[in-house]
Amino acid sequence: METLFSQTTEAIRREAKDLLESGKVAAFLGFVKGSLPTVTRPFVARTPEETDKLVWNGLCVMNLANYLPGLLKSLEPPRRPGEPPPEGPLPRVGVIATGCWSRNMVIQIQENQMDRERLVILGVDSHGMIDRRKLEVLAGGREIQSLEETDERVIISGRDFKMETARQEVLRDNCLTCVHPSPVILDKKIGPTVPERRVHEPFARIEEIERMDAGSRWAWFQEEIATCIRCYACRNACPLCYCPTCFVDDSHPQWVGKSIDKTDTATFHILRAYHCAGRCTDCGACESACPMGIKMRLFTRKLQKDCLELFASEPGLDLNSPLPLTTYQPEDPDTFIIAGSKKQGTQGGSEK
Amino acid sequence: MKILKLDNSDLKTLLTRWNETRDLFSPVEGNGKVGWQRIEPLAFNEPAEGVPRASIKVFFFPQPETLLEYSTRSGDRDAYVPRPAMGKGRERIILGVRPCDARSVMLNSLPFANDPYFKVRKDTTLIVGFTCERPCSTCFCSWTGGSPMGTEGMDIAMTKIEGGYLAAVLSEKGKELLGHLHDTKEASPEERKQLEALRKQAQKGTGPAGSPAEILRKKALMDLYNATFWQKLADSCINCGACTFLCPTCYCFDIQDETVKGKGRRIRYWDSCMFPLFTQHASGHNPRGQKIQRVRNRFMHKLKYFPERFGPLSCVGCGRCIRECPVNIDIREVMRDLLSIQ
Amino acid sequence: MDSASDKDQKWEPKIIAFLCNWCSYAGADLAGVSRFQYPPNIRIIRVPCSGRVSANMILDALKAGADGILVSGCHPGDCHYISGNLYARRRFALLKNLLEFIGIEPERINFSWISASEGEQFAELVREVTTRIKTVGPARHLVKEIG
Amino acid sequence: MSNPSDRPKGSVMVVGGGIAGVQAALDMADSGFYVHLIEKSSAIGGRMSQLDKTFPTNDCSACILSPKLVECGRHLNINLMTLSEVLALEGEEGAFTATVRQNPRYVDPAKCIACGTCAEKCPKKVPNEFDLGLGKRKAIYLKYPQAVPLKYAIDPDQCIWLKKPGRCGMCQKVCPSGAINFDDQPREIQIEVGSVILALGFSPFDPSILDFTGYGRLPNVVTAMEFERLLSPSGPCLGHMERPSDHKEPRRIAWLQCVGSRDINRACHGYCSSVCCMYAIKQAVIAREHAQGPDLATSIFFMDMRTHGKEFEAYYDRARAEGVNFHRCRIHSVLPAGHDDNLILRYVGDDGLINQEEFDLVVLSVGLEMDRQAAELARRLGVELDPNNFVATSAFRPVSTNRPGVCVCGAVSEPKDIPQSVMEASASALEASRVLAPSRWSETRKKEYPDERNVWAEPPRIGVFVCSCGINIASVVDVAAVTDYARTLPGVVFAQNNLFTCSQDTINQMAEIIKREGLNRVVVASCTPRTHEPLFQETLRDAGLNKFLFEMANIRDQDSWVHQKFPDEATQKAKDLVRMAVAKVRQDEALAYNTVSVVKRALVLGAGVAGMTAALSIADQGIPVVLVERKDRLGGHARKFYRTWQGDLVQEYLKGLCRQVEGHSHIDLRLGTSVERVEGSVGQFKTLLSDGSKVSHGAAIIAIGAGSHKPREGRWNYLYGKHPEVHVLLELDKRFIKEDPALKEKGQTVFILCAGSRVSEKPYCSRVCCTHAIDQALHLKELNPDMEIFMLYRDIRTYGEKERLYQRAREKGIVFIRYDLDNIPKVWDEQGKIQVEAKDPILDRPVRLHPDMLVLATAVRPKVDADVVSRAFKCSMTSDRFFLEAHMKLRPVDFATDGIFMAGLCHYPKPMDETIAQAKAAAARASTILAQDAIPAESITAVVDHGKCVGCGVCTMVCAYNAIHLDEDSRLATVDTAMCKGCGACVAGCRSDAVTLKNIGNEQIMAAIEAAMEIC
Repeated sequence: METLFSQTTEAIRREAKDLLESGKVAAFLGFVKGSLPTVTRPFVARTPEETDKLVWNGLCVMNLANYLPGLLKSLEPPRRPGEPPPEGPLPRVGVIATGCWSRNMVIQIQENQMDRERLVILGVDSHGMIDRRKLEVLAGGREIQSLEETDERVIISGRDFKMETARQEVLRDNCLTCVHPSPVILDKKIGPTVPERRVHEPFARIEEIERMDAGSRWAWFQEEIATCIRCYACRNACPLCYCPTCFVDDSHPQWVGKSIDKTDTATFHILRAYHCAGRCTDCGACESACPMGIKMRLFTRKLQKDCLELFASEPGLDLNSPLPLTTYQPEDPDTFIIAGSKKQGTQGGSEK
Repeated sequence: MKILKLDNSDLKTLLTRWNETRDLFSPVEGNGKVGWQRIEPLAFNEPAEGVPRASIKVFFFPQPETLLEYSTRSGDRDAYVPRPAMGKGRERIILGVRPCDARSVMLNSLPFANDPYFKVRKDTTLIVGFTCERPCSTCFCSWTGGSPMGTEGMDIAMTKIEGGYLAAVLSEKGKELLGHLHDTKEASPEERKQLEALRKQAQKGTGPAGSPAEILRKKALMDLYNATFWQKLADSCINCGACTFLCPTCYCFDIQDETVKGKGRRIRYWDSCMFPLFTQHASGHNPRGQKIQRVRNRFMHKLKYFPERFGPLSCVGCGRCIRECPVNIDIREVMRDLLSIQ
Repeated sequence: MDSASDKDQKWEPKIIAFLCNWCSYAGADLAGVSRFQYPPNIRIIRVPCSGRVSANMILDALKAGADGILVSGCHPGDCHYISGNLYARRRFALLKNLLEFIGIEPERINFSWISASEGEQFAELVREVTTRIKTVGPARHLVKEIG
Repeated sequence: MSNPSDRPKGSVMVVGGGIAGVQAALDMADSGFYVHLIEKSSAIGGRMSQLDKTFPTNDCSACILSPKLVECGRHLNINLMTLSEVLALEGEEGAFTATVRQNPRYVDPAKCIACGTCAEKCPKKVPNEFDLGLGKRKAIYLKYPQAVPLKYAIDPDQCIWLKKPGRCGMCQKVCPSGAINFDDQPREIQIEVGSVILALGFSPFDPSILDFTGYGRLPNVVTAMEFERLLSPSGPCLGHMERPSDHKEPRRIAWLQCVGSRDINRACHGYCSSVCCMYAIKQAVIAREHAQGPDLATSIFFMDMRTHGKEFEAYYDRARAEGVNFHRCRIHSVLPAGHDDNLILRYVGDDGLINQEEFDLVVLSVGLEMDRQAAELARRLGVELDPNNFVATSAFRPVSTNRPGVCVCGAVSEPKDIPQSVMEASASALEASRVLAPSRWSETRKKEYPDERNVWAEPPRIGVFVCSCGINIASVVDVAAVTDYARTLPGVVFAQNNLFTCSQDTINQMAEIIKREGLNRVVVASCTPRTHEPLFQETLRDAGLNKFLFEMANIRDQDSWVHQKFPDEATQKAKDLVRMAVAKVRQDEALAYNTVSVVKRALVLGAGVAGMTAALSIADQGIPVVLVERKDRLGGHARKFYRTWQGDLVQEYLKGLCRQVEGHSHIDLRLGTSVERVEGSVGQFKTLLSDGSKVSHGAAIIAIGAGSHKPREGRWNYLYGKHPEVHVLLELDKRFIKEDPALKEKGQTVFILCAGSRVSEKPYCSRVCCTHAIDQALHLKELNPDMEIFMLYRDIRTYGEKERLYQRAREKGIVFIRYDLDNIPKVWDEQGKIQVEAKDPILDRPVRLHPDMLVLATAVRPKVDADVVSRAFKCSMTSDRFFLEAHMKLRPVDFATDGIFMAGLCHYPKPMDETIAQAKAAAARASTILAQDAIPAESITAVVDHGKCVGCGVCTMVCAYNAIHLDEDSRLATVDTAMCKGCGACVAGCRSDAVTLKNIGNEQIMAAIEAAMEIC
C-alpha cells in the first residue's frame, strides 16, 4: 500500500543514491529496517547500492544529528591532535533531518561541532514518530511480532492477537507537543509540507507537575528515575551530549558517584538535563533510547519552558541568535533573588 | 533427580513457610516497568512469558557492592582504617527465575570463582526457577547451550502442567526447602514422562547447527577480529551501556572510593566495555579509544575470548540486549556473521 | 540514644554559602566589623565571582549534606568582572526552577545580591536564610548517605 | 643630563611614623624613591595604634593599621629610624642635608627576638605612656604588642642600671640572645635627601588645666584617649571596660565634647578639633557593645554635632537609633556624687528644665593640639606656624610649607581625621617627588627573594597558625581547642596559636617555622584574607615557598565577631573553617608570578580643579596625561566660586591653573568628550572616548565633580525659582564675582542651612555649606557692615580651623538661630517680600524675619553621569551615589578596582584645599603604578585541559575580557593568561569541566564543601 512513508522512503533512496553516485557526499546517514518490528536501525550508506536498504517510517526515533560529528571526523584524513585540517573542502555527508533534528544541527553548528558546508540535508517534515512503549502497553505485555503503518493508523499483531489504533494514540509525547515539524536548515525538501502546528497547552504535563506540592513532586521524580540503571543510553542518544568526558564519568573532579545510589542517579538526571538547558530541541531520542522507560524528557522540557518564559528563547531556530546561557539581558527576571533584587528596590543598600 | 508434583495450595504453603526465615523476590510488573522486587508470599504470581527487563545479576553482582568501609573524620582514632563491609544477611529465595537467567549464575561463577563477595551472595541465595512454556521471538537460549526447559543453576525447577507444577529438586538446599513435601509429593511416572517429553520438545529449537561455542573456539582469532561487518555495527551503535547493564552475563566492574559526611566506602560497581573510559589508561592512552573497537570487544568477549578461557559462550540467549538496544544491534546477527566466517 | 524526633529538635541546619570575593564576602566582613550578629549555621566559601558558581557546585553541596545553599554576588551592574553575575543570574534562575520542579523545597536554594557596604543586609540575609531553611527541616532529598 | 651632581637626590626624609608618615613613606618608596622614616619613639604607628576602633566602619584600628606598619617595616626602600630626632636641615630643595640624632635603644635590634623575658624579669615597673599611664610597663619594654619594629627598648630615665651601673642588669642576665647593650650611645647621622615630609602628628589636649572637668582630681574622669585604651583588647584592662577607681564595669557613661576645643577663654584653643564628635559617638557605640550586662547608658553632651564626613551622618543616626543619648549643652562642671566615686552632671534638657544625672564614668572628648616638640622642630627647620600653632599651609598649596622642598601632612597642619591625613600623606608624597622625578629609582634597591622550593612532588606538610587577635577571636572562640584540632587534620604537621599572627615577631617566626618544619602549605586562621592575605603570602615567599600555597580561615570577621554570644558554636565553626582551609590548601599548587607591562599614560576624567590638579601633578613628572572633560571648557564647579574659606580668590587661581593645563606639553586635552567604554585593567586600560578615539593608559583618575542641589519643589523649596532674591550658595558667589552693586543695598539677609540636607531623602551632610555660608555672610558684612544677617541652622559644622569664621561671624553680630526638623523654617511671599518664620529654641517662640535676600545652603549632589562612569569603570558607589573608596580609612583615594583613583567632589563634598590635596593624593597613588615598567598581574587564571575540551566555545562567549578563544588549528579553547582576570565565568559555563581556575578549581571547592560537611 502506498503511504506517505513509503513515498518518502522512495524519494530518500533516490536522492541518497544520487548524492553518493555523483560523489557529492561520501556517506549518507539514514535508517534501515530493524530485526524487530518496532525498531529501526540508523545506518550509514557508503555506496549507492546500500541506499536501497534505506527506509523512512514512524519508528525512526534516533536523532541522526547524533552521528554527524563522529561520521564527519571519520571521513577526514587522519591527523594528530592540534594539527591544522588539510587544505580544500573536506568530504561531505548526506543526512535526513526533521524539524527537531535540524534545530539540533543548528545548535551543534553554533557550538562548532560541525560545519554547515559539510552537510547535505534532506529535509523531511515530521508526521510524528511512534512510541514503542505505548505499543507495548497497548499489547498488554504480549510480544509484538509485526507492525504495519499507514498514514493514520498503526496495526500490531502477535502470536494470538492483532490490534489497530490511530497513529495519534501511539505517538511519542514530544511529537504530540511539537510545533516545529519542518526543518529549519535544509538543502532539499523531501515529501509534503506539514503546516506549523498549533498545540493546545504544549506544556500541560509540566504545568501539572508544577502544580503539585514539593513532596509530591519529589515522589514523582523518585518514582520516575527509580529504575535507572545508569547505562547512559539517554545521554548517548542525545546529540548535545558530545563532551569527551561527561561529568558523570569524570573522576577529577568526581561530581557524581558511579553506582545507582539514589542521590547519584538524581544528580545525573538533573545535571544531564541542566546541561541541555537552552539547547535541547525536544527530539525525544533520550526517552526513546531508555531501556527502562524513564521519562527523562520531562526534565529538559521543564527547562525548555523556562527558557521560553524567562528569556524568550527557543533553541535552534536561527544560526545567529545566541544560546540563552551565553548571553544576558540587564533586565532578566530576578524575582528569585531573595535579597537585593529589583523587586525590593534596595540597590546598593539604600536602606541604611 | 527427584520430581515432585505440587498443586497451587502446596506452593502457597511453601511460600508462606519460606517467607518466615528468608526474603522472597520475584519479577514484578509495575508502571510498565518490569524488575525484581521483594514480595509477600501470597502476592506471588507465575511470571509472564519471557524474562523481566532487569537481569538476575543484581542479586549476585549488586550495583554497587560495598567492599569495605572507613571513617574520614579527623580526630577519629581509626580514620582511614578500612573495615570489612559485608555481613551474610538473611537468605534470599528468588522465585520465577527463567532457565537462561539461572544459567547465567553458573556462567558468572566461572570468572568470579575466587571472589568472596560473589560467593557470599551465591551461598545465601536460592533459586526457584520456572521453565519456559512459550519462549519469545527474541529468545535464543538453545543457541548458547541452554534450553527453555533448562535447570542449570536452579535449586528447584518448576514446570507448569495441568493442575499444578512439576518441581525438579536439584540441590540439597532445594531439598531442604521442600521439607516434608519432598517425601510426600513425588510425581507419578506419567507426570515424569510428561516432563521428559517437554524437555525433548524444547531441544528442537531453531538455530545454528552444532555448538556455536565449540565452532567459534576453533576459529582463528584474527579472522574474526578483522571481519568487515564490525564497521556497520559501529555505525549504528551509540555506545551506551544498555546491553551490558541488562545482560545477565556481563560482569565487568570498576572500583572506587566514595566519601561523604566523614564516612568512606570502597564500592565495586558495574562498568561497561562500551564506555570509552573503561579502558582509558592513567597516561591518557586508550587502547580501545574508538567505537568500533569497543563494539567488537563486547561481542568478541562474549563469543570468542570467554569460550576460549572457560568453555561456554558468555551469553545465555535471554534476548534482553536485542529487545532494548535503542539502535537494534542484534547479537544473533553477529553470531551468524561470525559463524559464517571461513 | 537519641530518638529521631529528639534529633530533629536538636537539629541545626548547615548552610553552604558561596560568596563572591568583591561584594558579598566583603559585605560579610563588614557585618563582622560592625558586629551584626547572625546565626552560626553558615559556612562560607569564597569564590572570585558569583559567575564562578556552577550548578555542579550547588548539587555537590547538597549531596555532601548541606541543608541549604546561599549564593551571593554583586548587585547587577556592580560585578567586579563586569557581567559574571548576569550570566550567573540566568544559570541560577533555570537551576532553581529545575530543582524545585523535581521536588527540592524552594527554601533550600537561595540567591542574593549583597554589596560590600551591606553588612547589615548580609546579617539580615543570613538570619532570613537560616530561618527559611529551618522551616523545611533537615535536607533528605539530594543528600548522599553511605554506610 | 649635563652634570650628575645637578640631579636632585632620589631620596626623601619623612619625619613622623604615624599613619600619615607611614602612608607618605610607602607612596614615596613605591614610586621609586628611597625613604628615611624618622620616628622619635621606639616604634611606628603613632596615635592610631593607640585607638581601639575607628569610625565610621568600626574597623579594629590595630587590625587595619598593622599590615601597613608591617609593610613599612619590611619595605626594602624604607630606612626606618626609630628613637630618632631631626636636629637640623641644611641645603635646599633637591639637595638637603639633615642631621639626625639616633638615641640609644640599649637593645641590639639585630639580636632581639622579642621573647619578652627581659621585661618579665625587669624589676622596675613604671606607668605605661602608651596606655596613658593607666597601665604599667617595665623599664625595658615593647611600645605595644604589634609594634614595628618589634624590638624591646630600655627607658633610660627608669632603668636601674643606667642610673647606677652595676645595680641591676637583670635583663642582660636573662636575655637569651645577648641583645642588651648598656653601653649604647647616641649617634648623629647626616642624611642627604631631596625633600622632606613632616608628619609630626598632634598631642591630645591635656585637660588637667581645666579645673571644671575634675580631671586629675576625680578618678573616674578620663580623657577619650584613655578611654580608647580602656576599650582596647591590648589596653590595661584587656578590653574588659573598667573604670579607674574600682575596676568595675561602668553602667552609665557621659562624654563631654569640646574639651580643649572651641574654647578661647579657658583652653586658648579657638579651633574645632574635627574628630571628637565622631570618636565620642564611636566610643559610645563600642562601649555599649563591650558592656557585659544589658543597657549601658551612654550620653553625649555637645554644642554642635559635627558629623561632617563621609558616612558620618548615617553613623550618628544609627547611634541615636541604638539608644545613645545626645544632649545639646555644654556642661558647666563635673561634680563628685559623694559616693562610689560616681559623678554628677547638671544640664539643661530639651524641655528647658535643669536635670541632674549621675554617671559612673565621664569621658572628656579632648581636642587635638600642636605637639610642643613638633612646634620646636618646625621652628628649627624654618617652617612657619599659624596662629593656632599648627604648621601654616594655604588653600591652594595644602601640603606645602613656606620652605620649598619641605612638605607637610596630617594633623600637624590642622586637626583632621585619619582618611584626611592619609590623603594628605599621599599628596605630600606627590609634592615631595615632583622635583625629584628625574632621579626616580636612582637610590632604590630591589627585593630579592630566596629561590622557591619546588614542592610539587612532596606530600603535603601543612602548618596551621591560629590567631587570637588579642581577644577579638580568643574571647569567643576556644583558640587552643581549634589549634589542637588542626593538628589532627590530614596533612597538618604543625599547628600553633598566636596572640597576633600579623605582628612582626610572629611573621618572622612563621618564616622560621616554615623552614624548620619543612612546611609546604600554610593556613592562617585569623581575620579576612581581603586585608591580610598579602602579608602572609609575602612571609611564605621570604621563607622560600610559593605564595599561592596558602589559605586563610576567616575566624574573626565571619565567626567570632558575628557569633559573640555563641562561643561553642563559634568554636565549632572555627574548626570547620580551618578544616575547609586545610582541605583546600592541600590541593593548592605553586603558581607563576605574572606581570603586566604598564602603559605610562594616565587618563584623568573631569577638568575641574581636582582633575586639572591631578593632571598637572602627573604631567609635571614627565608622564603623559589625557585629560577628558565632558563640557567644552575647563574649570568645572570652581568657576562659580568666589573665594576659599581662607580668603583666597578662586577665579584668579583657576585662570592660572587653566593656563598651565592648556600649555602643558604632556597634557592631551579632550574637551566636550566623555568616556564610552573601558576595557582592560590596571597597567593596560583601553578607553573608548566619545570622539571615537581609543586611549591606552596605565591608570585613571576620576574627578568628575558634583553639582549643587536646586530645591525646585518640596518642603525645602523656599520660593527658590519663584522669587528673584532666593539663591543657593553658588548663585550668591556668582554675584560676588560679578561684584553686583545691589548686594550692598540689602538690609537683611537670611541664610537657611541644611536646606534639604540631613533628611531622609538626602541623609548625608555636605560638609562645606556651613563654612561657605558663614564666609558669604562675612563678605556681605564687608560689603555692608550694617546688614542684618540671620543664619538658621541645625548644627554649625565649621570644623577645624574654619571655626574662626564662626567666631568672627558672631563677633560681627550675625545672629544664629537653631531649628530642628520638627520645626523647620517657614518661608512665604507677601506681596513680593520674602517672609521667614523660625522657632527660636532659646526664646522658645517664633521669630519673624523679612529678608531682602534668602540664601539656601543646599546639598552638594553627585553628578547624574556618575552612574554612567561607575558602570564604565566597574567601580562601586555608596548609597548616596558618591564613589566608594577601597577602604574608608586607609585607602581614601583608591577604588577597589586596581589602577583607578578618585579625587574631589565625586568622592564626597569638600572644600578647595581638601580637593587639591585629594587630587595630588590620587596623582601620587597613580604614580605608584605609572612609575613602574611592569606590575604584578593575576596569577589565579583559567586553564584549559585540552583532553576534555570539545571546542564548543561557551567559554569564549561568557568571558568579559576576551581572554579565552578557540585556537584556529586545534579549535580548542585557549586562555590568554595576561588578559585573564580569574573570575571563573568560563569555568562555570563549561559543561565538560575542561576549564578550571588555578587554585580555585572544582576539586578544591568540592574538598572545601566536603570538609564543611564532615561533621553534621
